[in-house]
Amino acid sequence: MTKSAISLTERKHRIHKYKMVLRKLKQTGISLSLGGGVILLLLMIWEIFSISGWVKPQFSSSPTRVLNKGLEMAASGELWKHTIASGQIFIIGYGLAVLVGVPIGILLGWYKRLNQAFGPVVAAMYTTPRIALMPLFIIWFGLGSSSKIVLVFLSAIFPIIVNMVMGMRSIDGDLTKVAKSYSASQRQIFWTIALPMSVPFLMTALQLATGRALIGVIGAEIFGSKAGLGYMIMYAGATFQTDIVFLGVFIIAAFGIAMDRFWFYLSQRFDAWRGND
Amino acid sequence: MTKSAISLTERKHRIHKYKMVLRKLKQTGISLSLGGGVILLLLMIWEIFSISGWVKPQFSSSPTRVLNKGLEMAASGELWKHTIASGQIFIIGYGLAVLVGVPIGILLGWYKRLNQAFGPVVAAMYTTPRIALMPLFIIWFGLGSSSKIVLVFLSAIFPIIVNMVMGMRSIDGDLTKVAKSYSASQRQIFWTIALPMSVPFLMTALQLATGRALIGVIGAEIFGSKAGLGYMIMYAGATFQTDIVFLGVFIIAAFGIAMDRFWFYLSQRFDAWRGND
Amino acid sequence: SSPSNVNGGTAKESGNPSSGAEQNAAETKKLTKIVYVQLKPDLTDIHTDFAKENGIYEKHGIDLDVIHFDAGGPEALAGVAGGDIDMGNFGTPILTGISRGVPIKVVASPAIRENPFVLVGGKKVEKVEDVKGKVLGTGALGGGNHQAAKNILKEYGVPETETDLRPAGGVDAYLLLEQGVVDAVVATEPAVSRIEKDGIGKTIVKAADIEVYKNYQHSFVFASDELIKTNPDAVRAVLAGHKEAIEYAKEHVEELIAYASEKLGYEEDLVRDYYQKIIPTWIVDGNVNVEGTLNAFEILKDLNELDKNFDTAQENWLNLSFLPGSGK
Amino acid sequence: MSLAVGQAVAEGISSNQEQPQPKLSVENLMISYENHKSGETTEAVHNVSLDIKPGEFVTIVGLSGCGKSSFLNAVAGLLKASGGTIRIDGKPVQRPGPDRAVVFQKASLLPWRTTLKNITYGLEIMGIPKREAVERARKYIKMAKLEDYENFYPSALSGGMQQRVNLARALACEPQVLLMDEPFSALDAITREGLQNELLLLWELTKKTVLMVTHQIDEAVLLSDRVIVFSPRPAVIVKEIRIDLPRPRTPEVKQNPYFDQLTQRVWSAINKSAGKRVNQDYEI
Amino acid sequence: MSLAVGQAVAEGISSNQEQPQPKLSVENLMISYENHKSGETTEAVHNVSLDIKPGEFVTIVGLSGCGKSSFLNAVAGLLKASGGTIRIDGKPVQRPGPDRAVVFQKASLLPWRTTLKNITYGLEIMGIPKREAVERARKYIKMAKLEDYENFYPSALSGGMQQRVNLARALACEPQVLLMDEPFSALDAITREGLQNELLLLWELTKKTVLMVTHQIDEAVLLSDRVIVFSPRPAVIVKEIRIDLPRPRTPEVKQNPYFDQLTQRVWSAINKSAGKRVNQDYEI
Ligand SMILES: Nc1ncnc2c1ncn2[C@@H]1O[C@H](COP(=O)(O)OP(=O)(O)OP(=O)(O)O)[C@@H](O)[C@H]1O
Ligand SMILES: Nc1ncnc2c1ncn2[C@@H]1O[C@H](COP(=O)(O)OP(=O)(O)OP(=O)(O)O)[C@@H](O)[C@H]1O
Ligand SMILES: [Mg+2]
Ligand SMILES: [Mg+2]
Repeated sequence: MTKSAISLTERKHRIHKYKMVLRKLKQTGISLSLGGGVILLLLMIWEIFSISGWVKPQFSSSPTRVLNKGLEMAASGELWKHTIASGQIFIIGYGLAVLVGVPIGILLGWYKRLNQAFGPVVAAMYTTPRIALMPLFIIWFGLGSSSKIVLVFLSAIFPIIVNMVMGMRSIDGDLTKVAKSYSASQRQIFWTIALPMSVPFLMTALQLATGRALIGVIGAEIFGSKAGLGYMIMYAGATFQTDIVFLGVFIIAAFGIAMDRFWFYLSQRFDAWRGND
Repeated sequence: MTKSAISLTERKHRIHKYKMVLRKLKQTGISLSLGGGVILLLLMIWEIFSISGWVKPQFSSSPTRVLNKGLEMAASGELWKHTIASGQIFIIGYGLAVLVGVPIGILLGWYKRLNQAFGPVVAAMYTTPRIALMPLFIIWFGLGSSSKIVLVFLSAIFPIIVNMVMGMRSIDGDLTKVAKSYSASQRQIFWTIALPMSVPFLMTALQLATGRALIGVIGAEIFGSKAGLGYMIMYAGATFQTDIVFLGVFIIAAFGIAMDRFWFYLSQRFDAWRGND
Repeated sequence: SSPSNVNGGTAKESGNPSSGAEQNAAETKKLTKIVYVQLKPDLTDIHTDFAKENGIYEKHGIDLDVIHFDAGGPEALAGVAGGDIDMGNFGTPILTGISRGVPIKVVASPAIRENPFVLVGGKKVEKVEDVKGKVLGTGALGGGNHQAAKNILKEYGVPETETDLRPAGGVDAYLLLEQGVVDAVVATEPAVSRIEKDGIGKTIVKAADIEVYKNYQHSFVFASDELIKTNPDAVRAVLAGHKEAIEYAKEHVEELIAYASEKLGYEEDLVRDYYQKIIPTWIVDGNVNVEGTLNAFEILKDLNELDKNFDTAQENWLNLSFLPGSGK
Repeated sequence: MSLAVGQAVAEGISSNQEQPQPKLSVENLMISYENHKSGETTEAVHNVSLDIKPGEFVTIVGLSGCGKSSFLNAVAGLLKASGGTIRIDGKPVQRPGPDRAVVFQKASLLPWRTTLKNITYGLEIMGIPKREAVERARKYIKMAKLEDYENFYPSALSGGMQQRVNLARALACEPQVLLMDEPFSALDAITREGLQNELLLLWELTKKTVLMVTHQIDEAVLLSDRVIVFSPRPAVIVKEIRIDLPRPRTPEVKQNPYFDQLTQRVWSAINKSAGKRVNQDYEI
Repeated sequence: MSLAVGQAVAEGISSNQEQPQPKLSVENLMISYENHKSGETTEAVHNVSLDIKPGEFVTIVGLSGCGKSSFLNAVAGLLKASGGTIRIDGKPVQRPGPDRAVVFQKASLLPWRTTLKNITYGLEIMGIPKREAVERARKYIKMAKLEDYENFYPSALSGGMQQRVNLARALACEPQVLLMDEPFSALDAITREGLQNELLLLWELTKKTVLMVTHQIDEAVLLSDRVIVFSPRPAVIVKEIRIDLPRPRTPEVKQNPYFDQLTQRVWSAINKSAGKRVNQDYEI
């Protein structure tokens, strides 16, 4: 191996790396521009409708009006107040839902008897209209953030449980057999086989739960709040400030999109082993 | 093969069939009694709490009170009126969500570019607080059943889309290769490979969507209703008739449990090929 | 409810400063924090916020923590049951709640106590009878708006079943009518004025004018039994604050108009018109129309919204001993 | 045998036939895999050309991992070649077609279909009426000795049975070109010989064009007209051996001393090509 | 050879050894599968008893679908027998244990783990420190000639490579009893012989107890001390053939005429047992 030979290999390798990075950038670029393009298009149609006067701005707003309002409220710091308030509720409620929901889902999916015993209760709970129980939550958990966190938690936990149950139930018997043959404990089987296999289910769970939790935050803040995006939306709705309503909706949606893409790319990463096509 | 030999085989076969039926019955019995047992236990704890006076009945009701109320309202026919009204909204909204959501989810999961283009819009929509947009729905779709159906539809469609996208994305490459090797069209690949493989995802989707749709029905009936379980619950809630609130919740939950078990057994049926352990 | 809860339990001495404005006051005087509930922000009680921001309640040693329940009265009363809410003001759900055992008492009237609802007809509705076979939009299910609609129909002999009576939740009456979602709507000020100004519809009948509502009180100020028991002085202080708030608002009408139109997003002219009409009718002393309230109980009973067994004896629902001027 | 010795002269690197048109013609085929993450490429097949006449039975042998499956998959149209062309009847093909059917190295059965329904799968896709499909499938089920397992799901079949279903599935399509990737590897000697025999009979009858991968040299010699020896990765053709044993063949042909001679020839070709990889320790 | 002939007398249905304690002892094993839907049962193994001494190398041969894998899985503790007992060192076992490791018939690799991480899998489960695990794994990676593919995911490996990873995974655990289900079936002759040789060396060194299923009779004879012939389903032992070729063995033993003789003996035992199933058409 002469010096030039090494440098040749290295050069080749580097060139390839550059190519890869470029390709990845291109892919991401296409992806972003496609997704962004569609959204931009929708926003443009909306703007045109509102400029044309076909719809009244006091209840349809328009993207530019929303943007202006957003800048104004961001400058005054009000927007951050609401965003931070909601963010806290979201993070705690969602985090708890993941921490509690994933193990519950796994247990119910893993042990048939447990599912038979508690499946119906879970089903009863996830079909129960939370909104009807809000008075109870308020009585039990007060008007502070606890009752809001509970609502967010309950909104987010069920897609997690249901998806994880199904994920556990569709695990490949062959691979569990491999694990068992090395006398893996249930715990080890779970970590080395069940969890990696149920990644698509987990991803779906986390994705759906994000959406549910966000909606839960808004729903919760209708009750006795003094800050938060839900409060902002509701207050604005009650006082005909449609721009602010849509500003709130936009912020939530933007966050939702960001989270969705995050889970999407994450699940793609976990799927690296699936090979190239 | 003498006559007795045949009848021996047949007898054996029959005995086995009986055994099977018995075993199935036993299994179902265990399953039902476990699930029912847990629920009964919870109801009993509730009853005891309420009899003991630790909680005030005006907000907590009690199972027997709910039962009495239920019998009373069933006798007067009022209960059926509400149940039927809600049932119609549910069936139409849920049905539409399945009919529209499954294909959309499949398309987005199947064609990467479509997902890149419309994934963000879908994400934006499923994180958007529907409740904030209800005034818009009412203005667009009126106070009749359309706006309710739209709300139920929108509540139910997103878990379906998200699950189906993930289902499509986790399809086994080997089997698609088999289908392709017989020059199966995309359509054929979908029907013969993608759909059977994504059954667990579809089941989860349908299961979650049931829950969402039921909650959507209740949420929708707050607006512009004259009947329906949501109407009943809301009206009762507003006038502190907690027994009726819980009666409504019970009916919804019972239906939710029934649907959940239905999807559970259906998914088990589809999994027959997974073998016995 | 545990006393360690920030909002929890009854009113308590709050030495800990919560926000900038109150901090200054806290230095001079210990404020009693009162969690006070109202429904969605509205012209009918925005003057409370206005007064609060101008330090009226602090003068009385009260840190008035106003929270809004867009969702309606029942959840707010659940807050009382949970021990989080000390006082508040809104409509008849207070009476319904009391009848079903929510531990509160009526302690005063807010500035406006009449039935504020108005039946407004669109293009095709000239008189009450015209709503037959048409869509009549109302407010939240079980709310005062819905009740008013039912009673108006009753008064004019239109069976409920012959109209399409539909609760439209929080959707603006103006929009409902303008967009043709409904043919008639039960609305409050200032939406009624706006509707008439823009020629979208006209007043058909005011609920306050119909027979059942002639002698009637719709809105109340309540205090929780817990607060009444543990800190009656605080109730007294709040009601004194209310009185002064109304007086302050009367004296600073232009500022109030600017404040309200900014907070609520109405045009100033509309707000001015409204206040010019309404301020003269404001009740300053907080007195309760007992007879009118008993009538309200009856109406609720007729609508099947009240517990049939409820005894409307005054001690079961009323405590006027905290009103400014009434002796201890 | 004089016949055998005479024919042996014809052996060597692919002599240009004056035959009209090959059924399958592969020209300068290149296959390489790219690892999207590390960016490294693995070259599997390097510049391979191969013509197969209509009705010819060709076998590929070579070391594990040398590129046989890759080659077969490319011919099947399941893998995009990075260079070269594949022609069927002179027409370039890039995608799978009903003219070809593949017996996969992994059984790759549809787990939710029973044996019968797995075997009718290809026929279903081709739009053949159900009755006819079932009839045809039954024929091959019988051939694969799976009559008793028609209604078993793959998870209840033994490894060898699964492989037989895989084989029957492809045969049932009765394609013009049959591509088989180690179709008998999981079978015991008796079942294997039975199926080899059936395949021989079928082939004599229908004169399909067959391209097969196998590790069993005697199998290659018994069945084929030509044995192609691939080098270790990246695969190039290192040797072509014409198998001019008389047709129709029966397993008895193995007693023919020329059979052993041919086997030896294939063996030494593989050995030679593998030389660079074989460890000194166990030179054979 | 006189030696060979002399030894041959010892052959026959399992002679009662006076050996102290078998490493693995199977007594009256019954295995049947039940189809929960149709309610039919498939009996796979019928009353099989088998003792294996410590350090013995035993091979099972039999027709496809006869019950070999079922038997192996039961011994591994992965399948609940419907009757009989399995003992390791005299103690009954019902579940898998670290004393046994299985080379599966299907490679069954964890698709999200690279070659290296698949091979360390068993070690990880056993709680062996990472460094040591990797070191051990590398040893077997080298043996399986997979050095260049350490970081490949299974989907990027050829069929034969996957099988070698499967083999290396079990070997890396260095279990007392090694259970192998057709470990070399997807390998070409050269790779196979290389691995057979490695296995022989390993076995001579460590004297593991080995139970292997194979379809290659020469492989069975080359490697084992005893060859067990299973009947078609439900499997019963129809013959046990003691392979008394001298140890240590090298592939050269195949040149020994006694090797052929043994092979023939196994062959005819299988043939005889299969008789009832083999079609007249291709009697061999
Ligand atoms: N899970 C199962 N359910 C029902 N039957 C099964 C199951 N697994 C195996 N069988 C049946 O048991 C019999 C023996 O299968 P087994 O896998 O043990 O065969 P084998 O000897 O390993 O065959 P091969 O050489 O083809 O791998 C077969 O008839 C098979 O159909
Ligand atoms: N999807 C893939 N990505 C990357 N490399 C691959 C992929 N598939 C195969 N390879 C590599 O290509 C080479 C050839 O593989 P191929 O499957 O064609 O071998 P083979 O000759 O069929 O081997 P075997 O006899 O073991 O089946 C191997 O080195 C393998 O690692
Ligand atoms: Mg291969
Ligand atoms: Mg087997």
